[in-house]
Amino acid sequence: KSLSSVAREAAISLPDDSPVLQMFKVAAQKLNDRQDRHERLVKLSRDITIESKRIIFLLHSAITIESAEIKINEANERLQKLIQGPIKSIGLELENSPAYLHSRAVTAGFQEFIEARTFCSFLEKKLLISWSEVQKELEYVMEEKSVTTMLTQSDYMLGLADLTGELMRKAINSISSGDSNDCFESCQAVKDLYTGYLGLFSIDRELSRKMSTTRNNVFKVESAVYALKVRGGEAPPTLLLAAQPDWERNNHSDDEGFF
Amino acid sequence: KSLSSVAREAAISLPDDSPVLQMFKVAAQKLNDRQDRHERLVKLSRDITIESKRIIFLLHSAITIESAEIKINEANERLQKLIQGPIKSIGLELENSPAYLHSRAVTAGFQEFIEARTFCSFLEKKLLISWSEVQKELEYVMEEKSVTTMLTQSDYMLGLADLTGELMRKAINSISSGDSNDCFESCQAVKDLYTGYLGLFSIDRELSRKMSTTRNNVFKVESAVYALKVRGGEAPPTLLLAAQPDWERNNHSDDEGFF
Amino acid sequence: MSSRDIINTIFGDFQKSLDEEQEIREKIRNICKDVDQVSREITTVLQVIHHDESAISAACLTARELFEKANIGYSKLKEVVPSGDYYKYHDHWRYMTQRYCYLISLTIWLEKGILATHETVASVLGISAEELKNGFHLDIDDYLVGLLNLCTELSRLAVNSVTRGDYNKPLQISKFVMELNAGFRLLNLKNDHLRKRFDALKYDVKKIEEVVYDLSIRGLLPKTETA
Amino acid sequence: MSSRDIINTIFGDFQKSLDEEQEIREKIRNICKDVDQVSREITTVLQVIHHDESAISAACLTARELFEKANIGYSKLKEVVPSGDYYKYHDHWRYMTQRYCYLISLTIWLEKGILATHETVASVLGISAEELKNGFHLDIDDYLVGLLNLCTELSRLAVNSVTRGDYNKPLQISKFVMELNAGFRLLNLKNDHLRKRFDALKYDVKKIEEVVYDLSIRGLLPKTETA
Amino acid sequence: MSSRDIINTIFGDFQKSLDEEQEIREKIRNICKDVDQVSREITTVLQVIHHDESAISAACLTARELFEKANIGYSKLKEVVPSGDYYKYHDHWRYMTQRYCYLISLTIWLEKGILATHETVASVLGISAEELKNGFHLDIDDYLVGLLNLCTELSRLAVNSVTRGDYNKPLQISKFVMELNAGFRLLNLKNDHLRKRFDALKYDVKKIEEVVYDLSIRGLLPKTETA
Amino acid sequence: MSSRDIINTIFGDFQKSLDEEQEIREKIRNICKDVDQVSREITTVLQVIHHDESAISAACLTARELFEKANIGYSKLKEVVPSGDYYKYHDHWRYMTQRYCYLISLTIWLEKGILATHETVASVLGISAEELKNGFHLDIDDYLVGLLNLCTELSRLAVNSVTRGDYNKPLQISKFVMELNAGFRLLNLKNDHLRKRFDALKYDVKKIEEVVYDLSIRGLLPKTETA
Amino acid sequence: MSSRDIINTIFGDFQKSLDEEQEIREKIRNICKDVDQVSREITTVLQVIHHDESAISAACLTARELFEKANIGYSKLKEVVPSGDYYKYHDHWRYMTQRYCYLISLTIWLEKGILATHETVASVLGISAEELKNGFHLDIDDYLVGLLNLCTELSRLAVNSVTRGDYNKPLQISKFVMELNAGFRLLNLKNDHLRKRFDALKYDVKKIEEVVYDLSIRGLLPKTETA
Amino acid sequence: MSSRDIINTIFGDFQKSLDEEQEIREKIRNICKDVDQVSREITTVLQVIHHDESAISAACLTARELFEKANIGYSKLKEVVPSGDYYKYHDHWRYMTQRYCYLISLTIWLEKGILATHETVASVLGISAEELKNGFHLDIDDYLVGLLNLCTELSRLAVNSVTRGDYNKPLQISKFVMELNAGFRLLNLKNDHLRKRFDALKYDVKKIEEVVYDLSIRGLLPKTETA
Ligand SMILES: [Mn+2]
Ligand SMILES: [Mn+2]
Repeated sequence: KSLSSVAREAAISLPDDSPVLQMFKVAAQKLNDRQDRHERLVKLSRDITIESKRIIFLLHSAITIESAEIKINEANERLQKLIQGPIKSIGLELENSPAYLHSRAVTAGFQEFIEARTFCSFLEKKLLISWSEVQKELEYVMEEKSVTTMLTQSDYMLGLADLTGELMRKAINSISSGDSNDCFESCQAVKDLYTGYLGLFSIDRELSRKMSTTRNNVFKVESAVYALKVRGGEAPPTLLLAAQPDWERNNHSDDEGFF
Repeated sequence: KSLSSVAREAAISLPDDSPVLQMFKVAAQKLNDRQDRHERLVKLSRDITIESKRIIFLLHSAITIESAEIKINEANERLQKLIQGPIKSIGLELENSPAYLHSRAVTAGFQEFIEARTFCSFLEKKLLISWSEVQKELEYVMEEKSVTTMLTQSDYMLGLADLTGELMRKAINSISSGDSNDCFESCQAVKDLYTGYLGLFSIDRELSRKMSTTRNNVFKVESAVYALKVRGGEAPPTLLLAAQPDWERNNHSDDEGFF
Repeated sequence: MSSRDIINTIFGDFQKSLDEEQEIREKIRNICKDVDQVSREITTVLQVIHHDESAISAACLTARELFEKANIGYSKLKEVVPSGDYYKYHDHWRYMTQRYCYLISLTIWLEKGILATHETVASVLGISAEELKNGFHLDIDDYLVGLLNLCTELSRLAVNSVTRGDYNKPLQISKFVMELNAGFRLLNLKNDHLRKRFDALKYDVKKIEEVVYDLSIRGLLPKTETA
Repeated sequence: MSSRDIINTIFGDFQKSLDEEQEIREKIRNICKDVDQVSREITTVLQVIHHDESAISAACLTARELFEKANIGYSKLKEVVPSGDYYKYHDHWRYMTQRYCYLISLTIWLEKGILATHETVASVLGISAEELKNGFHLDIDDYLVGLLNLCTELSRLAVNSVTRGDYNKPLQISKFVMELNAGFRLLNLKNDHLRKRFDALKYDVKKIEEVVYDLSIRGLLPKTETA
Repeated sequence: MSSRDIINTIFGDFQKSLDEEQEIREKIRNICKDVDQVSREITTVLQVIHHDESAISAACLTARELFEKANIGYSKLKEVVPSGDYYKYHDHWRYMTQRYCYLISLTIWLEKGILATHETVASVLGISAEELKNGFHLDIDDYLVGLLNLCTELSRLAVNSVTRGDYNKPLQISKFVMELNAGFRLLNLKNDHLRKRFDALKYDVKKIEEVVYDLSIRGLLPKTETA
Repeated sequence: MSSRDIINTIFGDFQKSLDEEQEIREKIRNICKDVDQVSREITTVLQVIHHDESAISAACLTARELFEKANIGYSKLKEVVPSGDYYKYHDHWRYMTQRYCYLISLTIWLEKGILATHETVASVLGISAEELKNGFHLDIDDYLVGLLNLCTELSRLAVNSVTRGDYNKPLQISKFVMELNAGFRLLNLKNDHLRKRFDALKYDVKKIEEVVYDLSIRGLLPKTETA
Repeated sequence: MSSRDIINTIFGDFQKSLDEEQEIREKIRNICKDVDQVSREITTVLQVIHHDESAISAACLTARELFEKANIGYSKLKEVVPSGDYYKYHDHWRYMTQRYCYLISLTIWLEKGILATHETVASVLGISAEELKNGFHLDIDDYLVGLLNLCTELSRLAVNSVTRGDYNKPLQISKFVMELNAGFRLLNLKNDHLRKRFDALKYDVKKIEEVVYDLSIRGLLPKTETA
Repeated sequence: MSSRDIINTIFGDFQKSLDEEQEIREKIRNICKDVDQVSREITTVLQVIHHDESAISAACLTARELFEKANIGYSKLKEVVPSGDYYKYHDHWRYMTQRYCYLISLTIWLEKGILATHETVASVLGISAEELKNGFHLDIDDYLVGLLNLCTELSRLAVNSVTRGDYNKPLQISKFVMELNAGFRLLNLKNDHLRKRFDALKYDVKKIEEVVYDLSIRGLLPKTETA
């Protein structure tokens, strides 16, 4: 007698079907459903990320004030398409599932969307759009039912942290498009956001990690206003902004995230 | 005069359209095309990865020899669906593009596919399918044209390295399904593959990194045959295999890759 | 509202929600600490199965009593965790719940020799087995990890039963674990904790086979059965 | 064939292809080493523009001669790199090609004050501008990085021109770089080297603006132009 | 007593001692949480110095009031931490204490333009400056890290002061930071966190020097001083 | 005094205090180097237990002599470490002390088959077992880690005893380790190094159980005992 | 000479010296590439020991022939590496030399069952064993790492020998590795790579001990020996 | 001799050789600690050049005196480091030697405005400039890194000179650094630390050019010179 002959007997005696195997078949189905759903969400999230990035580029592409308005309108349209497209799909996908189970699948897309959405509203109205306002935009009333895509406040705050990078770019670009007022406003917004983050308590690791980028953005934007004043002979209205002084020149990566 | 007023004059004097801007618009289109293609490829690759993983699980699920045959047939069908589906799509996507430009987008899927494909052929015929044979399977003759999906030899070898993990699992599972012959064959294949990798020269970092996993798989599978002999009272036909001795018990992660 | 006011509101709101979250976490932590402690007690109580056959049923009874305590703890958790936020705080009780799944399924196996289903385990803990959008339930991954821990414990039990002179139990264990093994092989797992844990199952199966083999060659297997 | 024979064949074939690849890489490395050295020479030659206006056209001529050498080098590369494997070996010449794009576009700007197109730069190097499935071409990313390096060098030139007493060039540079800046803003970049390089463009633009401003408030701008 | 009883006694005692430690840590954590929160409030309050000159003295007053709160927190800490165990629990308050050192020295600099000594900072927190027998004190390393953080904040202030049109402050900052820099140079630091932090001071110094340079070359430096 | 003089004084004082710390660390390092070397010697001496039963008592005697040496080393440490700074420098001797706890408890187990208590181990090293006001003592955590290392060594000894033909020792080891295991189960450990180390104890337990199993199924267990 | 000429001369000289170094490195790299490739061949050849007892002596013969090749390679290395620069370029051959130490000591153990001394290994490679004035030698660290790798391979061989039914070899391996283990224990290693590698030896030892245990308890140990 | 005795002899010899190496390293470390401390002193002494023109020559004198001390330290190093082992221990003094190269070349530039050659720097340290057979020498790489550090310090000096009202020094610095820059361009560096360091030189060059620009556009350049 060998081990394998003994083992074979046990293997053969196994029932082809049994309540236990039945139970595992059900479990297999549940696990597969989860995986499939996760995968669909990851794909939607990637789509949102890419389009949001492109919207941000679009908003930066304006050189003059007139062209800016056109770009903002286009950006708003494309944001609407995102809201009515992939973001709505996420809401439908998670209609009957615990949303936090898949939060890692969608966070990248949501963060980038927030960056684009808040950037656009800032350029349009010089004001930031709040989380609850964004969340309201993600409520969908359909014939038979209504669904809300949950975008967590935490994703919103993470996206807002990245916004400081875009505002910093905007501020510095404003100088060379000759708009020192824009520059001032963006600078002040970056500073205020930074102050806001400084005061937060018991934040999680991801947000803490973004602090050092935000901090660098503050330095860059303050240097810009500084240069406008001292090298550009321009007095701040109450405050203004301008160029990268040399102590900043070694650090050229202004962006965050993957994509 | 201020810096911004000076700058504004320069900005306004910019032509709305010019050969330079025209050139950049063309460049923008090219870059977008690349990005879009890359994104489509990533999605196809993810699909391939998941389905390949599932095929591998399917092949492991057989307990008896009879059920094994059924599973192998199903696996072969599903592999064919992959070949005629997403893998073909990759070939079409890259029909007119330099394939290596996007190799990072598809490598994960290809490696997992190779793992599934070679595992299936080993279970079916006790033989490995070679790179050129697999590559031949990815030639598509259509009405108007014929297209080949390029799967690099390097991706093939990376997938083959992962195969040692599946063979090791198979070997150990074979013992408890009472098939000591299967166990022997899988063990010998793992050893031969390991010897093959040991002899390779000037391999890249990714393959080197897989060596330590492969090495562990050899240890595990050799321990299994050892146990079959010394604890299972079974003499190897020419060679045989059986259980994880205790010196292995702390290291339970047998898998590689992400998914 | 000025831009600065809006920013202040945004951060104020966020801080408020952070504070609330912290408070919830604190509550969860405190509940879990107690419930976890109970699980350690049960683990200790059930250790007796490895060296004293006769004490098993008493141990099961004690375990059952302690499950009641755990049940109360889980009902507190249910109250504290906001509906819909189950997976936000999952990490707090994940590991502990896996241990309960193991302990409950072990107890039930000792009592009746059968597999405790997902629903059964959940009901012992007093929570739902179904994964809904809202509500507190027993995650399927946690249930499955619990079963894998059960298999490991049973392989140890097979060894110790023989030492104790009980040549019957290994065979019973063998059949039970083999069926579970067949079941697990039907699952498609991704590369997470569950997968790692599953990868070790084959070694438990092996060990049990070896014990059965050892009994078999020595003619120590109970007669009615032919393993 | 036995399973072992097949495995041996698989590894033998792979080793052969590894050896071939190594050989190709060795050849590429040797060619690139020479071509790269030429690029450093050109860089040095063109340094003169920062402190000697009168030597510029001579420097351009020398650069042109050296581009011929580079052209020959690239034609060797084209021969050595298997058709279709351009991006497999891209890293070997990526950085060097970016430098050539910068050097060629700088030379052409110095000669004629215009932007060297992708096609022009590619033709100076004797390679294709189009990205086909097969063949050796000038990658668009590399071309664009070259242009960004050009902008950085021009911002430095604006500064040094003023030191030299040439108040005309900064304005010319300003217009040129502003247009490039507008062009770059039309692109959607992903988070790669090109994006990082682009992020620094705004500082070059800034610097140039400051120089023009400095000239402007001192009335040093050439009269025919109103910046 | 049986050997099992002995073990029970031994381990029972351990549990008591482990529990005591846990309890102390819990108390420390709770106190630190509150004190840390106050430090964040102060940080936020003092941010105003970067955009509103006129609000500075009010901010200092608020900071002073909040330091009182912190002082109370530290006195609680002193009570809770057993004599002799300062370094056992140091990590709980290390980072927070460094922030207080920075905040206090910044406030004092804003108020009087002088360096807050080790003793001064310690007394604001209500703790000892000297590492007496087992007492709760202000670790020198933490104090020094606080000073280095102060320098970074001052370099930022130098930039923002200029933007506000205050050309005097950069000079004041320059003098202060240069002296601190000279002081740090006297230290023979080992290769630890403090050394790395000090190595970064040169960037602050350079930034401040360039601000003063910008003012100087444009004749914007206040007359009475020649840097 | 000028502000520069003040800074010089302040920083001069710091240097003094930094130097003192450096000096203490240097002394500690030197003492620990020697004491650590002794621990390696003892480890080597005690290796003999795995292949020569008869040499065990001689090995214990040698170990005892070497513990004397260690004792002297620890008394030097006590002198050097300032009262209240035990935890400031703990890392220097933590790992080494854990090894001593293991070696001493192993020796005592070999000599008398009993568990060395915290007090006993501490007294062999000539230090206090209690964490008194600021004194140099034997940290409980280090003692417990030492016991866990002892279990690992005993599981190896169980294996090698059988090879040597000694079928009695595994049973003795089994009883001892099971009791220790039960003792550890009483502890409510937090999630730290000790907890992780304890979690690994189950592998030692399993190994020992399997050795006893192997003896049992072959009828090699000493008769008087029933495991 | 103008200051520019001086700089040209100085830097021209540097270039010469940099070029020389580059050339030496290139030569070393090329030699090492070949010698390394031979080592991989030998590694592959010796793999046969794990599944074919009868092929071992033939494998040793082949290995010996290939060592001759390596010997020639090392003699080339000796020529190329300037006296005194051994450690400047050590990294080029360090890892490869460790592999040779392992391969040579494995071959000699297979042939004669004895330990290849430092001198023997060095002489097979045709280099000096002593670190003479500036010569090319076999670094002790590399030799020792080679021995540790040998132990790992032998522990694998012990397992595979048993599978093959050879119950004698594990005992031989056990004796050999235990002696090596005792030897290593004599060393007072500093906290470097070698120490870490040695710390892993205990896993090999344990593995071998368990193999011998498995044989022993099943009465499979050859009679003449009692381990 | 038994095989165990042989191993004891072999490993005993190893221990001797390991001990010797440890001892040498200890000596080197101690010497380097002192010499490094001197280098920090010199750095501090030379800081005065940034804010006090008149103190420069006195600072140079002090630096010279301290170089004598360093010279003595290096002569001790030469004695301690065995011939042929220069590169074995290079890392111990590499970073410190680079700092000396920077300090010496800065001093000489301040004294005479010329570049300190490799030989000069080496002779100040009392070591050979050439990499002779096994001798202790000044590695070229270290010398060159020192020069690059010099350029960074000079760019800072250019800024601070202007603040001090010295409009002459920036021009002198500009000429000197441009020549060095041209010299470095002649080198064909491989992709190592030196290359990276050189790549950063462009930032210093740019800074200096901008200082000269600032002077130029304001008509502050000394008349006799045209940059
Ligand atoms: Mn962004
Ligand atoms: Mn796999």
